[in-house]
Amino acid sequence: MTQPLLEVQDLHTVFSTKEGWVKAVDGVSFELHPGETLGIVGESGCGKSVTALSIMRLQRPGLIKSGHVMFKGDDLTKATEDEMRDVRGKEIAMIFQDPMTSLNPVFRTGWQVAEPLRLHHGWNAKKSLTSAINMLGRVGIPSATERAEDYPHQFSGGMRQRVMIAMGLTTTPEVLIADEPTTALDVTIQAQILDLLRHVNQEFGTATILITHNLGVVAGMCKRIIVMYAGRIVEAGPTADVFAHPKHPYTWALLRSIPRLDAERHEPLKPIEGLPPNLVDLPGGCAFHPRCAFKIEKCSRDVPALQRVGDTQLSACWVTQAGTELKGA
Amino acid sequence: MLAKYVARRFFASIVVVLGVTLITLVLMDRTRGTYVPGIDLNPALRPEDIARLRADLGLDRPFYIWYITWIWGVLHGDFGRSMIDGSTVMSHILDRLPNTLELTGTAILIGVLISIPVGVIGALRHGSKTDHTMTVVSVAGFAVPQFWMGLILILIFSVTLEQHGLPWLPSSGAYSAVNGGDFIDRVEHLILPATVLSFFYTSTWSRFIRSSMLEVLSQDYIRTARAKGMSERRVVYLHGLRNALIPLVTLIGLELPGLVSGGLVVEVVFGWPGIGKLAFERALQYDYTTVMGVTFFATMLVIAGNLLADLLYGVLDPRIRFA
Amino acid sequence: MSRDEVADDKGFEQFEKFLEAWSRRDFLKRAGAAGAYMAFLGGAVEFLDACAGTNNPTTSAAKKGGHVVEGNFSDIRTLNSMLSSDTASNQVIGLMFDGLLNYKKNGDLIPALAAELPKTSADGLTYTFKLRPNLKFSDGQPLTSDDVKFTYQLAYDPQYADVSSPRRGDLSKYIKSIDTPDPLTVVITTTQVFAPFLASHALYGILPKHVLGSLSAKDINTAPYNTAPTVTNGAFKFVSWEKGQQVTMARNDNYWAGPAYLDQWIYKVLPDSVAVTNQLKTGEIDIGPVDPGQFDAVKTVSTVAMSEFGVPTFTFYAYQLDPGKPAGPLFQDKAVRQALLYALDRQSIVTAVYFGHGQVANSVEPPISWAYKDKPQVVVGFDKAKAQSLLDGAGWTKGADGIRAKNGTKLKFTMITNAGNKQRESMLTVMQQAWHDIGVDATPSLIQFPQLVSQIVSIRTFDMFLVGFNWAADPDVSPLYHSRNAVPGGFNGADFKNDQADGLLDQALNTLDRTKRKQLYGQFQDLMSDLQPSPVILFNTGIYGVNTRVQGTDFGPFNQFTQRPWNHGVWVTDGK
Amino acid sequence: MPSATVKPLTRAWTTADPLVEVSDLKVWFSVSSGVLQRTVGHVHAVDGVDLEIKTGETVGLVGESGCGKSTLGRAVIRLLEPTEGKIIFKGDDISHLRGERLRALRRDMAMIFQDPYASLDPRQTVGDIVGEPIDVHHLAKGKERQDRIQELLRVVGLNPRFVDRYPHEFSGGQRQRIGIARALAVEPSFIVCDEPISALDVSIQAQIINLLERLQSKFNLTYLFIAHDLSVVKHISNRIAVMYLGKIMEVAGGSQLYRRPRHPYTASLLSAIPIPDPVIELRRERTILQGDVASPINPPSGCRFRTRCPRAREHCAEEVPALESFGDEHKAACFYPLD
Amino acid sequence: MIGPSRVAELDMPGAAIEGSSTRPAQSYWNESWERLRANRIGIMAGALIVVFALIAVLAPVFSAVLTHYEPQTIDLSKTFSPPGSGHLLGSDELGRDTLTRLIWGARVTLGVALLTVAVSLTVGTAVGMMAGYYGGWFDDVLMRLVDTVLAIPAIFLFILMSILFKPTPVSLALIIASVGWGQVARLVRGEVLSVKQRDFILATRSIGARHLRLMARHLLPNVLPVLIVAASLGVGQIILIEAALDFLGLGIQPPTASWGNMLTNAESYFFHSVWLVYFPGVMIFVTVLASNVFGNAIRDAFDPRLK
Repeated sequence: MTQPLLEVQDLHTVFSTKEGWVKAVDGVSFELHPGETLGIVGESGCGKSVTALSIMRLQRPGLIKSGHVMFKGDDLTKATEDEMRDVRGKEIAMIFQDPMTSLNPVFRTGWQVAEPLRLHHGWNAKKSLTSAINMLGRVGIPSATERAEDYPHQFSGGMRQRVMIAMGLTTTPEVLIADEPTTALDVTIQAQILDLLRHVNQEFGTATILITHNLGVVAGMCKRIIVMYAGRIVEAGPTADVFAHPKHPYTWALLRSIPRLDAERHEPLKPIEGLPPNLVDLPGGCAFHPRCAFKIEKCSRDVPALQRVGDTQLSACWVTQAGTELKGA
Repeated sequence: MLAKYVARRFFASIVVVLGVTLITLVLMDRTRGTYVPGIDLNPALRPEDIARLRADLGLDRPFYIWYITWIWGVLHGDFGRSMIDGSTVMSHILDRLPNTLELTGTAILIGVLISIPVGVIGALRHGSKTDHTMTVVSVAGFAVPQFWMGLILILIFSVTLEQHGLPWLPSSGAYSAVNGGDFIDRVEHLILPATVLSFFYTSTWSRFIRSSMLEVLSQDYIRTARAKGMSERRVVYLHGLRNALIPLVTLIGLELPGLVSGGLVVEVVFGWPGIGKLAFERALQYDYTTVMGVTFFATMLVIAGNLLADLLYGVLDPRIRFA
Repeated sequence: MSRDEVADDKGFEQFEKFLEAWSRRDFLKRAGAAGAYMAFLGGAVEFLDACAGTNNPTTSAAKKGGHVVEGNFSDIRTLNSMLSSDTASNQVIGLMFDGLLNYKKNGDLIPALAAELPKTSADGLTYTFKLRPNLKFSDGQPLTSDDVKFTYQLAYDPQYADVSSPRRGDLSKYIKSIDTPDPLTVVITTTQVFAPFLASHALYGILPKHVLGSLSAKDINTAPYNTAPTVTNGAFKFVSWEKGQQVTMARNDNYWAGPAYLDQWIYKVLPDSVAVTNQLKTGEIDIGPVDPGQFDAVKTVSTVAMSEFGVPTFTFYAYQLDPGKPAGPLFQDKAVRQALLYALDRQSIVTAVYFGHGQVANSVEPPISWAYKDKPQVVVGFDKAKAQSLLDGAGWTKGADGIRAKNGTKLKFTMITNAGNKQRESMLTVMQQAWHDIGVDATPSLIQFPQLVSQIVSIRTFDMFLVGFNWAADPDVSPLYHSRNAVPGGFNGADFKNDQADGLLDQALNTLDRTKRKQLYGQFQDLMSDLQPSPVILFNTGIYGVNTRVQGTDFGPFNQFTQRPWNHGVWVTDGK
Repeated sequence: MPSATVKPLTRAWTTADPLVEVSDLKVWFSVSSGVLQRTVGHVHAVDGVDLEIKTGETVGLVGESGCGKSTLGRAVIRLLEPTEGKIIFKGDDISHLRGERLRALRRDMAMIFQDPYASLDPRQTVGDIVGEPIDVHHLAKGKERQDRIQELLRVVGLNPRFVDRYPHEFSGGQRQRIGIARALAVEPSFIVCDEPISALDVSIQAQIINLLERLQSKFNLTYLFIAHDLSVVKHISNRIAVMYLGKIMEVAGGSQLYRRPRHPYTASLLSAIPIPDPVIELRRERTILQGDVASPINPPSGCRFRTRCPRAREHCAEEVPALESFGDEHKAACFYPLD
Repeated sequence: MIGPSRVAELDMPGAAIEGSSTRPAQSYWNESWERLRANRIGIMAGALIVVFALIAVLAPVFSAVLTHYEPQTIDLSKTFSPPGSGHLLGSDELGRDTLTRLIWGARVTLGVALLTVAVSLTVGTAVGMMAGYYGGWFDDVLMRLVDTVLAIPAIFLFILMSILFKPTPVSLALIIASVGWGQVARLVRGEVLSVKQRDFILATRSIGARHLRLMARHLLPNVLPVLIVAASLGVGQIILIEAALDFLGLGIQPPTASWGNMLTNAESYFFHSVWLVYFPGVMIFVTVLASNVFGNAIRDAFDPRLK
């Protein structure tokens, strides 16, 4: 294996609320290798976005309590704010869920796309704008020269997300973190953007972390995925293996609960009963155990660690770690 | 497109102008009783003289006739003559307007210059001691009656300082009676009234900017800006403030009529020869034409202010387009 | 000073009726104002000496140059002497225009543009004026009898009927013709013998015919000259009028009495009496009228000299005497009217409300007037017991609620005055309580001045009003007390109608001999002190603060704002 | 005035007839501008739609945002007044009902909304929300009303003790259940489900889908199920209508549509939907539509889809294709359909 | 359709979904109240206003028991008594007791403020609600009216109306409210327009609710927080407006005491009787401050985001 480009080690990010500390990210560790696309899957509030923001040290008002983010040998959690600024937008770029609100409405898109170049390369307005227009063209914005003069609101949602991607790519970063990049878009536009991301990954060799709640999206995009639940990684492994043989009851149940387009017959769905956990008041032991069909007594007592289960996968489940196969009606 | 928009707004505002001036006139006319503006009690005046004066002023006719006549004049650029002193209403307005603009303009400028940093700092450090202090000051700022603050300032900075042989500030008027009117002199006269007036603006606006800034700083594009790796200063003052100022512009635009009326109390306290004071004095003397002229003018300013706010909004916020 | 010598003759018994009690400041709420113009004094002369604030001109030390800033509350309205009717305008006009005659401070007439006091024909109908030779306007053009005639024509000649002059009523009534046999002679023929003619009408500032003569009557009303009189004949000439702020005047080198010492005289508009006090202290103004309430505050300032003097102004209240009006029946009985006055501790009012700057009135004539009768037939003092017994005697008995009633009618009424005049507001409050003590239910009510005016002169549905009145030098008081003025537009708003009073007033107006007149007015004062149709509470005083650097001012009862024959002699010790 | 219990049904209508028949329905919104608010154009939100919904079936309505599917849904239950066209409900023309008759109609149809946060009044308790239809139509009072509310809550899987709570205390899924309880409270026969699950967490969506299915079979409800997620629609619907820019492009049974789409738009829509199976995803051939949806204010001439259609030819711009039958209740509006 | 009996027979899996069921019901109002209670300064400000209001209501009791003076009692022999034995807070130019007049002045000043707020809110809410709810030409007409009212510089209108109507506390309140309602109407209309967008309004319509129900049960409660904040901040503003009108001579007329006219009246005596200036000034300042602080506290309580 190559040296990982980015290595997250036992990351803990907490938020202070009226009701106490919330462990939004609770001991997350993973690696990202050059050029790969890593999927992080989970429901809202599972900590996937906070993990991404923590890598960029943009988790405010949250607090990185412990852990390391090693990027090309440097620990980003120890970096000064100035050093972080050099990383952000230059080495690691990030795009967000809602392209409607993620672009500043009062500046021209070209100017905004060019901004990282001015910031990080010190280019002048003209040079950076030329480069930005070039990039806009490459992400599929027709007549980019003219459109660079437009304001964000004059673009459709899909086009805006392309602008966001262009903005992230201008400085040819080594890592692109895409936080739910297609959630706010229509399926046909989602397909366009996903296609673009694949293309970007190939053309620029940018390692990508794709954060999404949509299992279908990661299935088509990522070689490796991480499944998060309540601030922890519950399962990780090659996408094909995880989908074929989930080693965590949550992954297992999730796959069975969503309707599939290719389902031949109408079968009732198998929902995951219960509610997603309240992060302020997590159940003891495995956070998933109140909803788990396989739970054993130990699950409500001890928190399972993420361990290798099977050849390629990691799972944090007492049941599968004990060798039990996940099967059900 | 823009011209068309402005034109349409203008026509829509005619109703408002007519309404406002009519209300003004009715109020004055209902109160006046038999009193004829411009004449003091003077036993030398015979009833027929008074009747002639009334006729000259058009007061023998029902107010709606008077109103139509007045509107007709206004349409021809003639605002009539003051019922009190016979000079043209326009000359009164033009005489007073520069003073009013000087005072309120300065106050607004000071208000903007102080309230923006104060508001921004409050937002950036919200919850901090600095924020609390500034909040207390600004909340206290509009708890003080303006006239009261004016009087206290006069007592401290004019009378008391003078009596101790210290440099002091003039307490009334827009410039010195003798050889006044040069820049330094005008500034000296401006300090006290502008302080009172801007204190009010600063208090209001700094609160406003603070909340507007807080709102903006929670927006997604601020996160984007940070993710681009720009300094916090650039994030706040370029990406944040630019957006936070948009509503402020509206607020200031809406304050534009305050250019005329907002300073009324301050003008009275400091004997500042401005429009507000003029309107106040003339209203008490039933100088119909002058009051109507000022009201008309002030209403136009309200409308212009609203329009300007909208237009500026359009300039500052590219999402707004006029159609 | 030459002027004082001239003024020394026995002046005419000239009368001016001058009714500016509700001067313009009353409109402006900022009211300390109101006190300042209407004021009275008892023993004016003593006061003047005692105060020593005024500085008699000492020619030897007089320096040329410098300026004086005079502060006041109202802006001017016009600078055309024939159009002006308000005190502020008249005051500024007085600085820039002389008339044929002027007042001494005791009200006696002295010649101004006229070389001497006019000759009166035997029938008392014709006045012949001789002008001083070589009179010039500020632009160097000669001032002749033509200019005088033109000035008066504006207010009496039918050809100028469209000129909105407040003098038209009197002048067109009394002037028959004006002839100018030569450039220095003006002959005014009147229609009837009218004692106050000269005092009232010989003082108007003379306007330049060569500037205004070509204008039509209507154009004169709106001539630019009215707001910027380019050509003047007084001690000062016009420089600028910054509306709402100040009028600036400069020395007129062509002035008949010689150029003034000062370079500039500035009339500055101030917000209120507190501002006058403050600015006298800071020296921002040199001269200003001081509110009685501010007297002590100014007195302690070493740079300000105070001058206080009696003025022909009184404050009175009037009963509704028209029996047809709601409150009319209450006051028909003289006993009620007297009783109410007996119940007022007027000395306390003078002391507390006017801070001692005033004098309790026993008469309807001002004490500074030659016609004043110190002890009229009835002197009403503060006597609560008498008030009670008078009311008891008149059949007004106290009910269970403590309010007196007679035949089921309660002695209950509303007192109105204009809002914004602090002393009057306080006085109503004091009256309310004093009368409440004797079982009378009086409610104060403050209304805006124009509404008060309407009430007094035309609507007249009031129960009782309180207001001030300002008289001229002449003792004629018929505007308030003659039944002919109890008509719409007339000032006898109380509807006081008494044949005896009418007779005395008419007789006095047609009598030129001062001794006889004085006797008639004495009888009138006796009559009024008994009838008390509208009791006078007190006479006010005028108070001026003058910076000690300013010399040569000489304020007095009749040289207060408009007529100041000493204007050109004012100088400043520091020459600034 | 018909009382709440007397339905405005007069003609003979049986459950064998279509419950809802929509013909040539148009709903336009005027676009006004300026202070004088002059109409400068129209949004052709729904622009000539024919649709039939049989009693007891679920018709799925899919399309991208802005295609008019929500507008159509709201017009069908008369929350909007149609600009043109007819809506027949249980044999009665309800296109232009007003006043009390419309109010009476509300007892027979209901709606479930997308956003479980915005669709519940934050100032009301659950009991108020669910009880409101009962109050509005005077269905019950006092104790009976309380019982009814509690039963409704139980029906949708909520603890009846929650009646005194406020919506913000619930999770998205629970809130959606409250919304469903409210819809059931009027005892409707027809419910428009407007994207009822798209705002919910993935693990919760299935709960709601199952609940809706269960309720349908228990109460013999008829659904118009609006969603942008074709896989969900396919799962729950008997038939699916695909909308694009105010028009229906294709109607067919779920598997029919998946296996053999006729309209190019349907085909590309299907291909755009990711399937949670990496094996299939790797093998899939994708037709990626270029560009964005055109403006509904000035929709393209002829076939609305032609601007993005890979098969478009000149003729498509000239004439509007009508829905044509491809047998077995399969209809598509295309001049050059797929085989 | 679904009768109760049929509901009962349905047995739903998953019916056991529960939250942490021991918590008491938390309404929006309760939560806001909790947040407000946590704001000690805000609560103190609110309490201060309540105390002043109580003093105002009980003015006759206070003047009888505490000060032993009537507000109108004149004693010309004891003018300008400094604070101390005879007069707790001194006496004024007519020898009236300052404390008594302050207490009675509270009645007028707070009364005017509260009445103004009440009238403005009632009229403004009605107009704004109807304009926002019904929309269309109805909205146009009403809002044009509001525009007109708001286009007259308020102070001019106050001046003109104060000249027209003799300013008694009630008429003064109506005068100030004549402009205040316009602002409220705009505010309410804006809120209604935004609330109207939300799906629960559509949801309520979909069950056949009438207009009145929508407005009273749904729009009003959702607009209420804004109104409460406006009311609280309004009290302070109106006290200031009233004081300014007093200063211009167009407010409450003497001898009726209001804090504003006591302050204005005292202006002339600054040099020798500073307490006359001091006390009404402090009362105005403290009350307006309390009203602003309380208003802000309520706003923060309702909308903690912006704190």
